[in-house]
Amino acid sequence: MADQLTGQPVAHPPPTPLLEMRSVTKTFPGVAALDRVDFTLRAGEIHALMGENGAGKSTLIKVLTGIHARDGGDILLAGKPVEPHSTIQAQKLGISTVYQEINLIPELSVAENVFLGRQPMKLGAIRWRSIRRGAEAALARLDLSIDVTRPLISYSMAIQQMVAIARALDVSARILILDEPTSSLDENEVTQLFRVMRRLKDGGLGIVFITHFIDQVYDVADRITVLRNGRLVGAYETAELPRIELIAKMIGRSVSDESAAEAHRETEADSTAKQPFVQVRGLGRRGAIAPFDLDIFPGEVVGMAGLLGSGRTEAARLIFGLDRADAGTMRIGGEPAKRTSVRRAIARGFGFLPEDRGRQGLVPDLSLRENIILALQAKRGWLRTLSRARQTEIAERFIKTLNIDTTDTDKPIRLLSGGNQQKAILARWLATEPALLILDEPTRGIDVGAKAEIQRLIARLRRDGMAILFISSELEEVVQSSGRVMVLRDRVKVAELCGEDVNEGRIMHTIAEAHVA
Amino acid sequence: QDSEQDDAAVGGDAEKTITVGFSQIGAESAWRTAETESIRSEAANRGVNLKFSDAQQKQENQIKALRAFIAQQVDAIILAPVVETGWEPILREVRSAGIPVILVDRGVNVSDDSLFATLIASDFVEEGRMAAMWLVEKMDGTGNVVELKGTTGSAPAIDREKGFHEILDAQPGMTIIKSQTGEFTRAKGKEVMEAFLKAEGDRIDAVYAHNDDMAIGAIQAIEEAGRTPGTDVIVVSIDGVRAAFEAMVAGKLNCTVECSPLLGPAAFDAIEAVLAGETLPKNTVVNDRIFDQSTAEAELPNRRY
Amino acid sequence: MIARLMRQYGTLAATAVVCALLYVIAGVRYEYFFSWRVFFAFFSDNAFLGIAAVGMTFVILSGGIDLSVGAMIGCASIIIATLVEVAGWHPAMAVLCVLVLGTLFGASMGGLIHRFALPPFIVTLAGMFLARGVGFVVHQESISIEHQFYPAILDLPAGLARAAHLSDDAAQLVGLFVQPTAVVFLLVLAVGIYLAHMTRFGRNTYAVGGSEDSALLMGLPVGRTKVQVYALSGFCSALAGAVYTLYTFSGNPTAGTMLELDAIAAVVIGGTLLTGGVGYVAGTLLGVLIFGIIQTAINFDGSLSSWWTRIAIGFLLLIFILLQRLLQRTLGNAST
Amino acid sequence: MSKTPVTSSRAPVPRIVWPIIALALVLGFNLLFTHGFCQIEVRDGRLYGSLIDIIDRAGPVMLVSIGMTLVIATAGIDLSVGAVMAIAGAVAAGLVAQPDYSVLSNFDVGGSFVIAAVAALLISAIAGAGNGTLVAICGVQPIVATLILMVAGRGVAQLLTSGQIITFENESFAYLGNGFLLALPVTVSIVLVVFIIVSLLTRKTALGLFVEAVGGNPVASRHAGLRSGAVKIAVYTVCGLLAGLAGLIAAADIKAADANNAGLYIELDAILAVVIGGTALTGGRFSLAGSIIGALLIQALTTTILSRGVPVEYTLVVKGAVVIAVCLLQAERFRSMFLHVVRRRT
Ligand SMILES: Nc1ncnc2c1ncn2[C@@H]1O[C@H](COP(=O)(O)OP(=O)(O)OP(=O)(O)O)[C@@H](O)[C@H]1O
Ligand SMILES: Nc1ncnc2c1ncn2[C@@H]1O[C@H](COP(=O)(O)OP(=O)(O)OP(=O)(O)O)[C@@H](O)[C@H]1O
Ligand SMILES: [Mg+2]
Ligand SMILES: [Mg+2]
Repeated sequence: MADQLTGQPVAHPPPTPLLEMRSVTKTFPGVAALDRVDFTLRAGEIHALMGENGAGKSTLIKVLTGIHARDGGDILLAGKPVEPHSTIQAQKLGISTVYQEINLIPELSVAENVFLGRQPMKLGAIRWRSIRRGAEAALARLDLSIDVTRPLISYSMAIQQMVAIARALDVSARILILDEPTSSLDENEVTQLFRVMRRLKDGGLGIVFITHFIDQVYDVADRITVLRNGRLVGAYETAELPRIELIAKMIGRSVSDESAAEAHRETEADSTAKQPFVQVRGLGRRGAIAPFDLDIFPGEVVGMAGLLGSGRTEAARLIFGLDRADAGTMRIGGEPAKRTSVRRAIARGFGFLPEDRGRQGLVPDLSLRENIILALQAKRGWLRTLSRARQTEIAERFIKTLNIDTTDTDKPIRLLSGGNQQKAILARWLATEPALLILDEPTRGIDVGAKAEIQRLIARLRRDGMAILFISSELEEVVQSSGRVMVLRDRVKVAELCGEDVNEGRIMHTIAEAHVA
Repeated sequence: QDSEQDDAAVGGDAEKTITVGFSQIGAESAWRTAETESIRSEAANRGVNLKFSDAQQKQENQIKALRAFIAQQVDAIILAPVVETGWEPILREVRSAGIPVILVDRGVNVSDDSLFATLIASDFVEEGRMAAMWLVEKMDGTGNVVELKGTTGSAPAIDREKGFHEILDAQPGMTIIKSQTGEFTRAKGKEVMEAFLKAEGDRIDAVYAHNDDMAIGAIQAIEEAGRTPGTDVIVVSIDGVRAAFEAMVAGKLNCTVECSPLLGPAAFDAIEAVLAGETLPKNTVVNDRIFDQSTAEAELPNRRY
Repeated sequence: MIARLMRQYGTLAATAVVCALLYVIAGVRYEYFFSWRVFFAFFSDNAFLGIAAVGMTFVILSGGIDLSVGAMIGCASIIIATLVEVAGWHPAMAVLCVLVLGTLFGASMGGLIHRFALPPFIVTLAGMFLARGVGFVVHQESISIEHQFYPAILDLPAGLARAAHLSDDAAQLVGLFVQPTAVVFLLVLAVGIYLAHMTRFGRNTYAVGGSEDSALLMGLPVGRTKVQVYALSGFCSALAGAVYTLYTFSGNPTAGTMLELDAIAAVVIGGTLLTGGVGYVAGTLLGVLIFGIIQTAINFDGSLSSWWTRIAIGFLLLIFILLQRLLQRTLGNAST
Repeated sequence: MSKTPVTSSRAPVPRIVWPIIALALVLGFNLLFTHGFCQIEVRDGRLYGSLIDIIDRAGPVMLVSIGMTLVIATAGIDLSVGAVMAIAGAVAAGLVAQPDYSVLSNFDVGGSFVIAAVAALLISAIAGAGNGTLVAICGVQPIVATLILMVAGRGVAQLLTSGQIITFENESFAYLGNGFLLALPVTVSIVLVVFIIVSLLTRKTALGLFVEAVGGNPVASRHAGLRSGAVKIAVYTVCGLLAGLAGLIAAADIKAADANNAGLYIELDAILAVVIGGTALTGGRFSLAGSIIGALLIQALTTTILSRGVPVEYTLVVKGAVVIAVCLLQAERFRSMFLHVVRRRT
């Protein structure tokens, strides 16, 4: 467990906190996103900001950094009132931020993204070499060694998130804000990030850390501020707030050990009798993933485990037909499936929740309702148009089952909070009632309550006979949900574990074993 | 002359076919197409190898064409300049390459008139004057006129306006009450005339159009407004294309001033003369005739464009 | 290393290859095409289009568009001509004045676009109407510039060559081939490449075009960059107008009609994405050259009627673009 | 404490209100200052007046901008509409009039306007589909893909007419441009029918959603199983078809096919209309009604300039200034700044 000493609270607060937000209020049409919220950040602390999806965490950050104008309240920086109107001004005040959605320039190289706006110059010319070196060094601090000259977009979400963090860490700031920086990272990366965060903290930096991972909070945070429905619930020393209470404060009622109930692992009983829904044989694509075999039975959850960049997403994309396989065959429901395409896959009952919801999931200007019914409507074709009433009914059903926080179904989806957007894209695929649902990091950015909800949902869908392919960076989650786990390393399938072997230790071991081999 | 060697070459080798470059403005109207056709067919008749270039209304394209002609060492160049200005540098280049230039259609504005051999063109200002004088006579010096101008800034539009105004300004009884560009097209001519008719109602006694196409558009607008073109509203225009004659025969157009595009024969006569070492007058004005309804029918069968 | 270069400059390479191919085919097909005169003319004849296109490249890289460049050329040229011929200014002063005006004009369009979040297309379309209109208001008719400054500039390269003790013949050749317009174009191009790749302004332009929202959140000066980009484009098109006066010794309010489309096409054919954020200034040179080669080849052919000329231009463009796409794809695949 | 809103909340008024206000302002100006502009009389059972002219003249631009709206909604653009108009006019007029200089005289349709029109529309649709194929399948940027047809298409039209203006005397053809239906120019009915059909297709079926999704986020659309290629080809085809229809009307209007000038620069007007109407060039949400209002606004402006006798050299300055003004009126930030200043004054 986390070493509590690093999080030792200071006995009494220093006279002037680094940052003080007093009674900050922000209203969007129909939503009171922040209602008289107070927030203080001390120098040399890591302060977790917690709350359910849509609680107002990101909005608080955006008000602080001048993206949204607040409707009321004061912001004091080291005791002096400040009025940032833009990120530039916030940066000048010493506030460095990683926003929830990765905000980098996809087409530019990784190195350039790290240094944009503050490139080293010599004789009026950018020094590209030192940018490259600097970026490599900045990433090395996070234990990442990649080709920094490649465009950012050629890397997975996790890498992109690391680059964004590296950029924020690399500037000398007084305050560092990280809005869900770890949502796509796996354990190694998180450990690495925390090491750096602690070092910065020791250097006197104030860090605001937003996450939905309770463990991580207890691992690294000194204090916790909890928001609920745009209101402040309270600020607590981490050491003095038991987990169960934290969750209770976030969701506003005491939990009857809800999340603990998750422990009942789904053990697979009889998959032998049935025929696999999908039968993959030697499917592969050069440079992406080595040929692999996989059977997925109806009523079964198959997990995929592996390190960052091990090829999980690539395997899923091949199965779904997003990329063309250059080897192998696939049988769906026993019949051979030739040259799959996305449309054919969807017609055969496939669904695919992508890891990058911003680029691959959302159509930002369309409403929540339209985003939810998009795949279903595409599957039906334009001649069989869903009536408006039917669309609303579907949207409302999922808003209820997934507990999506929104004022109405016609709100443009870009105005929803990150976690709620994620739920909407999940709803899009559930609405198609797929026979095989591929979930790539489905719980990314989703709060504890909803995560438990989604896991229950997965279990129910499985019982109803759906086949599910489940990818997550959280091993615990994979283990809890899956009856069988396919383990990948370096774009090669190294093992398939089932039954008793499906536990975190065994999986880690398998990955490590492969490392040695 | 600079072109002595060339002359010798051509003179010495009589059966060698000569090559002529022709830089045309574009194909924006039937009139221009007729001009192109006239020069092409004349070249074919005389066994001249013609290099044709269509500049799509852009001066820079014409300059490019001239450069290409220089590079290909043509014997002479026919240039229908899109504007009068801007030819000095390129014509100097052409001269230093020893290639004679025959201008057609309109002149160029250069400091040194040795830069071209001759100009074969109608006088646009005179055309405007002729139209105006005919109109003054027809209307006994009283009445309201609307003017449909050519493309803003183009030489014929400016000159035809100039000549027309010159005469009309001296007529106290006649006023130009509206004047707008119809961009030399039927559609625009009709649209502008429609608006004029709405704005001025029955005050309009005559229409002066800078070309026949706009006049034909205007005639349709007049008819649709319930008035009779040719009698209620006098219509005069310039160019003398076939359609204008048909309109005159039908009594809808009153008068057109010919602006002949059939410059091919004259142009090649000039080229032969220059290549034979003759010096030509700098300006060969094409004699433009004026036609009205009384002469239209007789002329109609002769119209080729 | 090679893979990286291929990946980075693949589009550029594909464009260059097809451009060279076009040149060679035309050269083999038409006598005299492979002459220095023709080669240098590609640069001098397309100088003002090229200069405007360099400015346009920045605008397009930033995710915008500037429809006012053609009108600006006409407007600038007629203002210069009027100042010189009617008001009696020295041409250098007139050019300077126009450059300042053009820059301010561009900057104000950029300001409107940024300050009020207006679509660049309409703002610059209105700018096009205004610039063209102002040109007509200044002087409806084109004006010849008779000032001796112009021929002097034109003779400058030859004069310099003589001063450098070259033989008379050589000096004459220099005078023929080294056109001041082409020199200005190549200078602008070089400065453009430098700005795009070696300055923060250039990189911010890419960032704004790549994702304006992200650039804003990264703390980049989005507004300033946008204003600068349009100011640069205004400057370039005013300079193009000045080059036009040098090219023709005249000012003409109708000059550059629809040139903005050619400029945009040159930029896009050069591999710059109209959606912004991706592309190269050097590609724009290739785009301009491709247009020049097609045009010149058709001139050399000399047998096409007006309509076949248009059809041939379209057809050649089509072939070119399909080839470019094909090469791009194969090069792209080879590098991954 | 004073605050400048960086991102203010969305205005509750629908976007289309602003172009309507702009149009109303232009018409209101004329009502007050241009004599007889807003008069409508009945002559021979037909309505007659400048207002009627505006809706009549705006016909081709309205048709083209309906197609253009769809194309722009998919984040595309179509520069070739003018050339397609010219081709359609040339084909129809050539087939009907059979002039001996045109290659079209080899195809005898017995003077039937219907056959000629169907042929013209078919060719226009094929041209549009060609654009769509270049964009969707070959992956060429829309502006370049359609530029090709813009250049070559007019050449084809000129080839068909041999550079001549083909004049025809065909009553049913001419009716398309000059006829009246229910006291209104027949163009009005055509535009209305097209508008209703396209609106129904896009709003009552999922087609509109598909178009907006493809334009809003092409990658996400592909993931969701949309056939973005087919959607794009379809919208370019529709755009070509409507441009062809506009070309027929333009030809019918002057009872002639002028391949050199028909539809010249109409692409700019159409794009302007679409953008004024509230559809962003970056694709996504579109408004057909907005585009119609935009087209009417542009034509109202042109007619105003013509009726008021603005000197030629000032025409463009006026047009530019009005376009800027309309833009600013639409800009939320300008309005809030304006209100701010007004409030401070009072
Ligand atoms: N620009 C906006 N316009 C309208 N409503 C908004 C806007 N931004 C946020 N909201 C609303 O404000 C509320 C708070 O959103 P916020 O993004 O702060 O939540 P969050 O706590 O960060 O949630 P998550 O954990 O899902 O990221 C939500 O209901 C959201 O829909
Ligand atoms: N460590 C790495 N080094 C180099 N490239 C990587 C690395 N990790 C990911 N990538 C790039 O990111 C892309 C996506 O990787 P992949 O889909 O295999 O990741 P994954 O197994 O889904 O893991 P995760 O989604 O957690 O990053 C790949 O195309 C690969 O080029
Ligand atoms: Mg958030
Ligand atoms: Mg992944």
